[in-house]
Formats: sequence, C-alpha cells, structure tokens
Amino acid sequence: MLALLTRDLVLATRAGGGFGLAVAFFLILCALVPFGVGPQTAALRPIAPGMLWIGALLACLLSLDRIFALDHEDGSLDLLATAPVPLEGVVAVKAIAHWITTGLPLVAAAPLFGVLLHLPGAATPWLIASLLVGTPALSMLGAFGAALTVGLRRGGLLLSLLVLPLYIPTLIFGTDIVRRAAAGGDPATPMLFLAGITALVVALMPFAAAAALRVNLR
Amino acid sequence: MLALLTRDLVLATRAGGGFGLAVAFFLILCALVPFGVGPQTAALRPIAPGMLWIGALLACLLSLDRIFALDHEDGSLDLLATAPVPLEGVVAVKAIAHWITTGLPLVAAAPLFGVLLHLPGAATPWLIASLLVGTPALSMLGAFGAALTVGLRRGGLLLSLLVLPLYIPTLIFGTDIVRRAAAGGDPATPMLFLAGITALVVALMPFAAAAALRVNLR
Amino acid sequence: MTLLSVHDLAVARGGIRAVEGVGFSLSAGQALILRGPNGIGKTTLLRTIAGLQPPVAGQIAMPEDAAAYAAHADGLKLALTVAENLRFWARVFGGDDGGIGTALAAMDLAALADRPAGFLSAGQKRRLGLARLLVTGRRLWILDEPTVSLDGASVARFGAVIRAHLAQGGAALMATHLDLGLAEARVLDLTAFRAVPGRRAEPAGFNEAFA
Amino acid sequence: MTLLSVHDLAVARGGIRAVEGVGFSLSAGQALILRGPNGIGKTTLLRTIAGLQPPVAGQIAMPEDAAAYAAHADGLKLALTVAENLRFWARVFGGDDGGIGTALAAMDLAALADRPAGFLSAGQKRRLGLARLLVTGRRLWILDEPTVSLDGASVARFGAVIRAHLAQGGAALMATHLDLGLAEARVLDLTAFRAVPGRRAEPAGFNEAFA
Amino acid sequence: MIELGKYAGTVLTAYGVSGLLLAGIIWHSIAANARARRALEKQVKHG
Amino acid sequence: MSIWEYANPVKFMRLSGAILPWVAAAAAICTVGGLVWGFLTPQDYRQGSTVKIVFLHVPAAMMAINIWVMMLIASLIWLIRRHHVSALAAKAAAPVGAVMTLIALATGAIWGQPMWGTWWEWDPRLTSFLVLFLFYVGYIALWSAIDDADSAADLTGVLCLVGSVFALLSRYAVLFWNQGLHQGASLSVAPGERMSAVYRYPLYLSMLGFFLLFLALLLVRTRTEIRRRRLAALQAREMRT
Ligand code: HEM
Ligand SMILES: Nc1ncnc2c1ncn2[C@@H]1O[C@H](COP(=O)(O)OP(=O)(O)OP(=O)(O)O)[C@@H](O)[C@H]1O
Ligand SMILES: Nc1ncnc2c1ncn2[C@@H]1O[C@H](COP(=O)(O)OP(=O)(O)OP(=O)(O)O)[C@@H](O)[C@H]1O
Ligand SMILES: [Mg+2]
Ligand SMILES: [Mg+2]
Repeated sequence: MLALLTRDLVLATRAGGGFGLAVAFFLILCALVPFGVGPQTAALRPIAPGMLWIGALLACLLSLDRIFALDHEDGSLDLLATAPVPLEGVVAVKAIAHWITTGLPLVAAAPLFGVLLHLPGAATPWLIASLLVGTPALSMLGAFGAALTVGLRRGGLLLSLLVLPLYIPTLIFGTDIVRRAAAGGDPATPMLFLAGITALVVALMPFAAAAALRVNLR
Repeated sequence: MLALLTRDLVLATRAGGGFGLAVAFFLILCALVPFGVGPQTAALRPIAPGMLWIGALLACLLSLDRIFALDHEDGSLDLLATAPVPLEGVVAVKAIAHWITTGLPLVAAAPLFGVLLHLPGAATPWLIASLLVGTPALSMLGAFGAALTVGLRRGGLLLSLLVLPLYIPTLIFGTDIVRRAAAGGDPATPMLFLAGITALVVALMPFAAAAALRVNLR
Repeated sequence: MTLLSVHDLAVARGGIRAVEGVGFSLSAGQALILRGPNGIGKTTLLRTIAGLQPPVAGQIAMPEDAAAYAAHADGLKLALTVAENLRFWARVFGGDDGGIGTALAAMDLAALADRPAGFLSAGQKRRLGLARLLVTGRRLWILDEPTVSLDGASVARFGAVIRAHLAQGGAALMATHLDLGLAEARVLDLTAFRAVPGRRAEPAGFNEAFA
Repeated sequence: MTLLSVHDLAVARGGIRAVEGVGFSLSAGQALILRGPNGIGKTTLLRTIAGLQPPVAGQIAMPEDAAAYAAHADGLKLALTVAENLRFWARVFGGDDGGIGTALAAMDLAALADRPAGFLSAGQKRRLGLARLLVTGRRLWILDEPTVSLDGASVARFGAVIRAHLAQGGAALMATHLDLGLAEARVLDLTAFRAVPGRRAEPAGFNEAFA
Repeated sequence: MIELGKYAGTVLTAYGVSGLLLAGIIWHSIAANARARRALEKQVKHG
Repeated sequence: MSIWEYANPVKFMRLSGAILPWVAAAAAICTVGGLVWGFLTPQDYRQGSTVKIVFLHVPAAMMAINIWVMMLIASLIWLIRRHHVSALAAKAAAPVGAVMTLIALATGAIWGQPMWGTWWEWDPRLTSFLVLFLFYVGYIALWSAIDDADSAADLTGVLCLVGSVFALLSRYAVLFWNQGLHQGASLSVAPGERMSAVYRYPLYLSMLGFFLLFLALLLVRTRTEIRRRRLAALQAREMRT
C-alpha cells in the first residue's frame, strides 16, 4: 500500500507527471473570471467565494482521469487486482495520491488566488480551511467516477458529467463557509456539514469504487 | 476530406462518441454557478455574459483531447498522414468536426442557459451571434493544442494549460459583446474584433497545427 | 502437491460463453500450455483463473495467494527505472528488495537496472515484465503469450527461467501460439472445448439470456 | 518499372541513427522482406520510406502516390462496421466503393461485413487491416509485421493476396520475423547496416549532436 | 539605518520577496549545473 | 568565424566557460550596486519610500518581456537553422523569465497596496503580465512533458511563436477591455516627464545588473542543459550498442 502511494507520488513528480498542473489550471481559471465578468472590485468580490470553489472543483475534475486510466492502459491495474492487496485499499490510496498532487497544492495556493479575485482578507483562513476539509471528498468522489469510466476510450467528458452532480453538496457547503466568512458571519454550521460529507464519502466510497473497478476489469 | 468529416460525425453519434456531452457539461456548469454565487437575479445578471462564455469555453476545452488522441492511438493518424490528403486539411476537418459536435450545440442551447442565468432578453441574439462567431476560433486553437500534446500520455491538463491563454482574446471580446448588448450599448466594435480573431485563427492555425502534428508523428 | 485444479469450467467474454467443460490440474513442477486458434478464449480462460472475472460455471481450486498473472501489458511505468519498477512489485507482493538482483540477473537486465523503462526496446520491456514474476514469490505462474516480441536468444533464456521455476516446485500455465522449447510441458488444445452457442439455464450475460 | 529505389539511406529513431547505408530497389512484381533482430530499425526504415519521418541521409525515390502503408496499429474505428471502415479508407484514397466487396472476399471477411469492428477477434481485426490495402489502389505496399496474431490459415490466405498483388504489377516491402511462405521474395537482412554510433557532421538529432 | 517612513514594511517586503526569488533561481541554476556535471563525469568514468 | 560557430556545443562550452566568471562578477556588482544605490535614494514627495521599489520592479518587468523576445529569437534560430544550442538556450531562459515576471508581479502587488489600496487590480499592464506568466508556465510545462528532445525543441518552438502572437493580441484585447491605473513609460526619451536624475541613474545601473544577471544565469543554465543532453546522448548510444 505504502509502496503504491510512494510510486504514484514519484510518478507525479517525474516528467509529464502533472504535479502542479492543477494549480496552473486554477490560476488560469481565476484569471479568466475577471475577463468574463469585468475587472471591478465590486463585480468580483461577491462572486469570489463561489468562483474559487468552482475553480478548485474544475481543476480537480480535469485531473481525475489520471487516477486509473494510466494504470489501466499499461496493465498495472490488472496486476494490482491480482496482487495480495485489497482493491478497496488500492482505490483509497489512489484517491489519496490524487489529493496530495492536486488538492493539497490548491489549498496552498488558494490565498493567492483569493487576492486575485479580491476576496476579503478575513475570509482567507476560512477559504483554506474549507478547501482542506472539502477537497478530499472531491478526490474520493472523483476516484469513484474514474472507476466507473475506466474502460472507456476518452471517458473524460463523461466522467465530468457523472461526477459534477456528486460534487454539488460539497460545493454548496464549501462556498457557504467562505461566503459567510467574507460577510463577517459565523461559518461553523456549514463547516460541520462539509466535514460530515467528507467523512461519509471517505468512509463509503472506496467500496463503491472498488466494486465498479472489478466490473470494469473483467 | 468529406469522407473524414462524415466519419468523424458518425463516430461522434455512435456509443461513447460524446455528441451532446459538451452541452450537458455546459448545463451542469450553469447550474453550479448559482450554487456558487447565490441564486438572486441581482447576483446573477451582471455575471451572466461572462459565465456563459466561460462555460462555453470550458465545455469546448474538455472535449479537445478527443480531436486527435483517438486517431493517434488506433493508428489512423499515421495512415491519414500517408494518405493523399494534405495534413493541413486533416487538421481543419478535425477542427470543423469538433466545432459541429461541441460548438454548434452550444450555440443552439445558449438561449436556454441565458434564461437560467437571467441574461436580459435583448442580449440573447448577441449571445448567439458572439458564440457563433467565436467558437470556431476556440475549436481551431484547441486543435493546435491537441496537435502539440497528441503523443503525450494523458495530456489533458497540459492541453488545457497551453490552450487557455490562447483563448483570452476571444473570451474578452466575446463577453464584451454580450455585456454591451445586455447594458443596451452597441456591440459592433468587439464583434468586429472577434470576427477578425476568428478569421486570423482559422486562416493560420491549420498550418501551425499540421506542423506540430508532423513532429509528433515522426 | 496440486497447485491448481480446474473442473468443468466455462468462461464467457462479451456475455457469451467462449469455452466450456474445461478441466485439468497442475501439480508442483508441472507446466501446461494452452493452444487453440485466435478467438477461442485462451485469454479469457487465463483471466478467469487469475480471478479477474468470475467463471460462468465450474470450479477453480488453488491455494490462497499462490498465483501470479502476467498478460500482454506488462504494467510497467515508463518514467520509473527498471529497478524501481521491480521494487514496486516486490513490495506490493510483500517481498523484500533482495530478490530484485536475482530477477534482474535471470532476465539479463542487470546492466539496465538504472535506466528508465521508457528507454527500453520492446523485447527488453517484455523481459522486465517477465522478471516481475520472479519477485512476486508466487508458485503458480499464469502467462498469456509470454514470448511475444522476444527474439530467439531471449526465448531460450525464458525457457530456462521456467524450468528453474518448475524445478523449485513451481508450476506454470501458459497460452501461446509459438514454440517455447519446453518439451516437458503438457499441451491442452482448447478447440475441443469451444462452447456451443444458445440459450442456457444459467446465462453468462444478457447476450445469452436473450439469445 | 521501378516502384521504389532507395539509395544510401540512413534513418534515425530517438535522435540516433538506427541503420545507415541501406540501398535497394523494387520493381513491379517484386517483393522484399526486411529481417533483423528486435530493435535494429525495421519499423523506423518503413516509416521513413512511407514519408512519416524525414531520412537523415540518402535518397528515396518512388512515383507519386504509389505507396500504401500498414503498421502494427490497423487504424480501425471500433464503433464502425467492417464495411464502413473499409469504405472510409477507400474514399480517403479516392477510390470508389466497388472494390470493397472484392477486398472483403479476399480476406474472408464477407460474412462479417456488417459487424462493428469492436466485436472482432484480434486476428479478424488484423485481416480487416490488411483488407484496407486492397481498397487503396496503391501499387507499393509497405507492411510492418503484417501477420502478427494471424493463425496459420490466415497467413496462407495473406500470402495468396500478396502473390496476386505482385502478379498485377504491384510490389511489396515487408518487415517480419515469421515465415510468410513467399519463396519468390528477396530478403534483406538489416544487421549488416546497423549504424555505428558516434558524433556526426550532420547529426540526426540531439543525441547525435551531443554524443 | 536609513529612514523608510511609514512604508518601511512595504519596501522591505518588496526587497525581501525579490531577493528570495532571485536567490532561488540562482541557487537552482548552480545546483542543477553541479548535479549535471557530476552525473556526466560519473557517466564518462564508468560508462 | 561566424556567430553560428558558437552554436557548436563544444565551442559554446569553451567560450561560455571562459566568460562566465566575468559576466557573473559584473552581474553581481551591477545588481547589488544598483539596488543598494537605489535603496539609499531619498524619499519621493508623493510616494514616500516606496519609490525604492522601482529599482526592482522596472528592471524585472523589462527583463520579463525581453527574455520572452530572446526565447522567440532562439526558437526561430532552432526552427530555421537547427542549431541545437539555441533550442537549449531558449529552454534555459524560460525559468529565468518566469522568475522575472514573478518578481515584477510581486513587487507590483506589494507596491499597489499603499498606492492603489489593493494588492491586485485588473489593470491592463498587470493583466498582460499575468498572461505572460501563463505563457511561461505553459512553455516550461511542455518542455518537461515531452521525452524526446528533438520533438520537444520543435514543439516548444512552435508554441513560442504562436504564443508570441497571442501575447501581443492579448495585450491589445486587454487594453480594449479595461483602461488602467498603471503609470505610463516615464523612462521614455520624450523630455519633460522624465524621472528625476536621482532615481534615473541607479535605475539604469540596476537594469544593467538585471540584464547581466540574466546573461550569467542563461550561460549557466545552457551549460547545464548541454551537459544533460550529453549525458542523455551517451546513455542512448550505450543503450543502442
Ligand atoms: C502586479 C502589478 C504590476 C505589474 C505586473 C507591473 C508591471 C509593470 C511593467 C511591465 C512595467 C514596465 C513598463 C515599461 O518599462 O514600459 C512597469 C513599470 C512601472 N511600474 Fe508597474 N506593475 C505593477 C504594479 C505597479 C504599481 C502598484 C506601481 C506603483 C504605484 C507601479 C509603478 C510602476 C512604475 C513607476 C513603473 C515605471 C514606469 C516607467 O518609468 O517606465 N507598478 N510596471
Ligand atoms: N469486448 C468484447 N466483446 C465481445 N466479444 C469479445 C470481446 N473481446 C473478445 N471477444 C470475443 O471473445 C472471444 C474470446 O477472446 P479471447 O481474447 O479469450 O481469445 P484468445 O483465445 O485469447 O485469442 P488470441 O489467440 O487472439 O489471443 C473471441 O471470439 C472474441 O471475439
Ligand atoms: N521513442 C523512442 N525513443 C528512443 N529510442 C527508440 C524509441 N523508439 C524506438 N527506439 C529505438 O529505436 C530502435 C529501432 O526501433 P524499431 O522500432 O525501428 O525497431 P524494429 O527493427 O522495428 O524492431 P522490432 O523487431 O521490435 O519491430 C530500437 O533500438 C529502439 O530501442
Ligand atoms: Mg489472447
Ligand atoms: Mg518493428
């Protein structure tokens, strides 16, 4: 298991591995928003929480197909499925690796992007906290979607389509935390809900994803 | 050439071909925005033009890697490159097929999404016009990006990273058209610029894309 | 000691039975080669025995954690070096890193240990894929066309590795079209077991349930 | 009539010359088989002659629009039927749909014409890939390992197709490890042309420029 | 010490951040160069 | 002897090895000298001590653009004349350019806080710099994603060309989109609005320093790339035999 995690992380840092690409995508998206809605602070500030979360979500989404597709193509997944490790564990480890390579850098870079979109400074700690709590759920749900679509040629768009609705609760509570914090309110309640969702997803989704993977491997 | 176009369109409509997925993604994104920024008309109306254009752009982006990757994997691209058709023509046809399967449905569906985001009715014809004029440039630029990354394992995120900055001028003028129309202004000037960019891109990019493709095939 | 016994097995691909009524058993020190024309179901049979898909009917019995499977795709990461690739699989199979050197030497890869797998030629990649078997520590090898893209010298080397494995009490089940030079191996031709199409009491999938 | 003449050709893969000094010529009715160990550069040579990559040195002369290339990957669309796949390639090569029936019959695919290519077995897919050659109407066939994954009967059938092509004034250049049963074909072993590594005045790529 | 007025923090941060970035790229360049040279020497000696 | 002779890796290594210490020393002297001198300038009556940021901000901004132009030229040389060293020089320059862009952005942002009351403003000048940064990142990412050096050089060369066109296009689009807060070019030759000499001379020195610094880094990094290529070439040759 640990071997798998370290291998995935090493692969991510090797050439073409895609470490940091999610952050770059996030940056581009944040740069696009002002082009879309106009550069004025008054226009940007109210939508900043939503845009930051949508940006994180899309950056995460775009890298989902890496979770299993590469291992499926080169046969590693078949071999892992016949190796003495539970497939649920494999799924969980893959989701963790995805989170470390995309979610964690996003969390680290979020304050910067908050500045770009004129997020009030007081909301920044809450932005970080909400992403820290919420992005693991995004990775785990994404792993489930990736497991569903792993055999398909270019499942990318289909994968997005399947996973986006699953992301909605996380998105709602995540933005609500930041929005309340930006308005000077108390974000504790949505934070609780968000943590609950993440806990639920992390506890249950590995089993669903492993089941989907077994179907796709046979 | 025509044979290639019809084949690509037929493939798009067969199982897993991805026709309509872009529209579905666009729909989901438009549905996410109210969750992100709040459902009030006052919040949505000013950002509607930008969000619609950003949505179209992302929907287009997500399907870009289909342009060449499938044909590269199954060897069709090698065979096409040795067939009696110019590679520039192949690139152009591929971009046209991409536009018909993603850009055109988006144009058709845009009025509906305008309503979802409370775009003023007067701006809707301009939204359609701007998408009609602008999305061909998106497809052609995307074909260039896809040609650059075609040999890479999972170039998806890298492709987005390369292509998004190229989309910025189109996005700026596109949203400006809709924004001006929504504010009751005259969108003729940005429309002219947008048409100019599209003309430039469509005229020159096939050569750059074909050059990149040749490098990747050798 | 019996490492694998298969009884009245039927396997399906695309919802339709490919072969049925297959039965054989493999003891320590034995090798069995599956033969048959293209599309008969050799790959399907091997994947079923490896546990990647459920059998439609029949029994497969083998000791727990005995089998190692090697297919067309070698499961190599091109960005990792030869040694890193092997080390990963050794750890996944709970082995230590000690066996890696032996495995590399056995498949003549020692000189390439620090080279990224992406820089290997097709035959060298294949050799690395086969070296993986040695680090799994498993006794039953399930091999699908193991010598594809190997040249003559490498095929002979692989034959020697198989023989050593059998001598140490291992067993091997292989599907191949080519001659491996393993005179001691039994051969099972699957042509005789081709499934008769039609509706079944116990359908393999939609295609049989609605046939 | 000479369909292909190659003079003092050097080709490179991964920025390094693979073979150099290769020269031969093929007239109508002739076949040439390239041989050599794995990794010598057969595929690279064929791709260069097909025009997919530039030669490092030397000349390749052939009539315009004479060659058809067939590689490991068959360029099939799994969602299209057998006939649709062939029809597409016939149109790309400017032919009419009339030749499709002949091509299907020649490779024994007539019964499968309306089946999606995705439901074919590996050998059938390969046969379809070879049938494509017949609809291109090209006289010079450039074939890379054409009989991979074909069983014995199909190999014989393919031999017959090649012979018919030669008899009609065609020519064929093939790389293969296996015996195709084409006694009339000349054989060129590339081992003698293996490039000597080292820095060159006219480097093939970074790897030679900096060696 | 020279007088920076009420903008002392701003100026010092600007110089600090730029210094860090410059030091970073300089250090990276030199380290990578040394690594490449060592790797090449090792190859020439053993290879 | 033509300039192209130096594109030969061996000659380049010899020449660059000989001049590198001098360039590095000059870069250190000018950069440190310019910045220290700049730091000691008196406060501006309007901007207070924040004027001192200009000695970082303007040279970095200038180099950010110039390095991209240099990469464009090097890419063209590679694409047309196939001089391997110039492709490697373009690759070597990109991270330096990205850092320069980052310095311009960071110092600008820090400066913006007291001057405009905000860290970031979607001003056209600032925005085009962000776009330039994106192009640098994409260029670097493409280089590192492709295994084969020849393909990588060709493809990044094409990207650099297309990117240059679109960077220019974005600049005009952005100007159309938003009129900005940022000051115009006060170093322009037009008399009248010129920056006072107290600030101008240290600025010149600092600009020279940044340029020399870039040159030194470019030499070091190109030498690194050449060594890496040589190592890869030796390994590839060994592997083939
Ligand atoms: C992130 C933000 C910023 C960026 C990307 C940026 C970018 C640039 C660039 C590209 C130049 C070079 C212009 C040229 O040489 O023609 C420049 C010059 C300059 N910038 Fe900024 N800038 C930023 C913020 C600021 C701020 C906040 C101020 C001060 C209020 C400022 C003051 C100046 C000054 C005084 C010059 C020199 C103009 C001249 O003399 O040419 N900049 N900036
Ligand atoms: N995805 C699929 N859907 C439907 N049928 C399939 C699919 N894949 C394979 N088949 C069919 O299943 C049968 C068995 O295939 P299998 O791969 O097991 O054959 P094989 O004996 O391994 O052949 P080969 O010698 O080519 O390796 C074939 O007739 C094939 O047509
Ligand atoms: N992408 C690559 N990068 C570097 N070297 C490569 C690459 N692809 C192939 N090679 C090398 O190029 C050489 C020639 O390869 P080529 O595929 O032409 O060989 P071949 O004679 O066709 O072999 P086979 O019999 O396996 O088909 C091989 O030594 C191989 O290692
Ligand atoms: Mg098989
Ligand atoms: Mg070959």
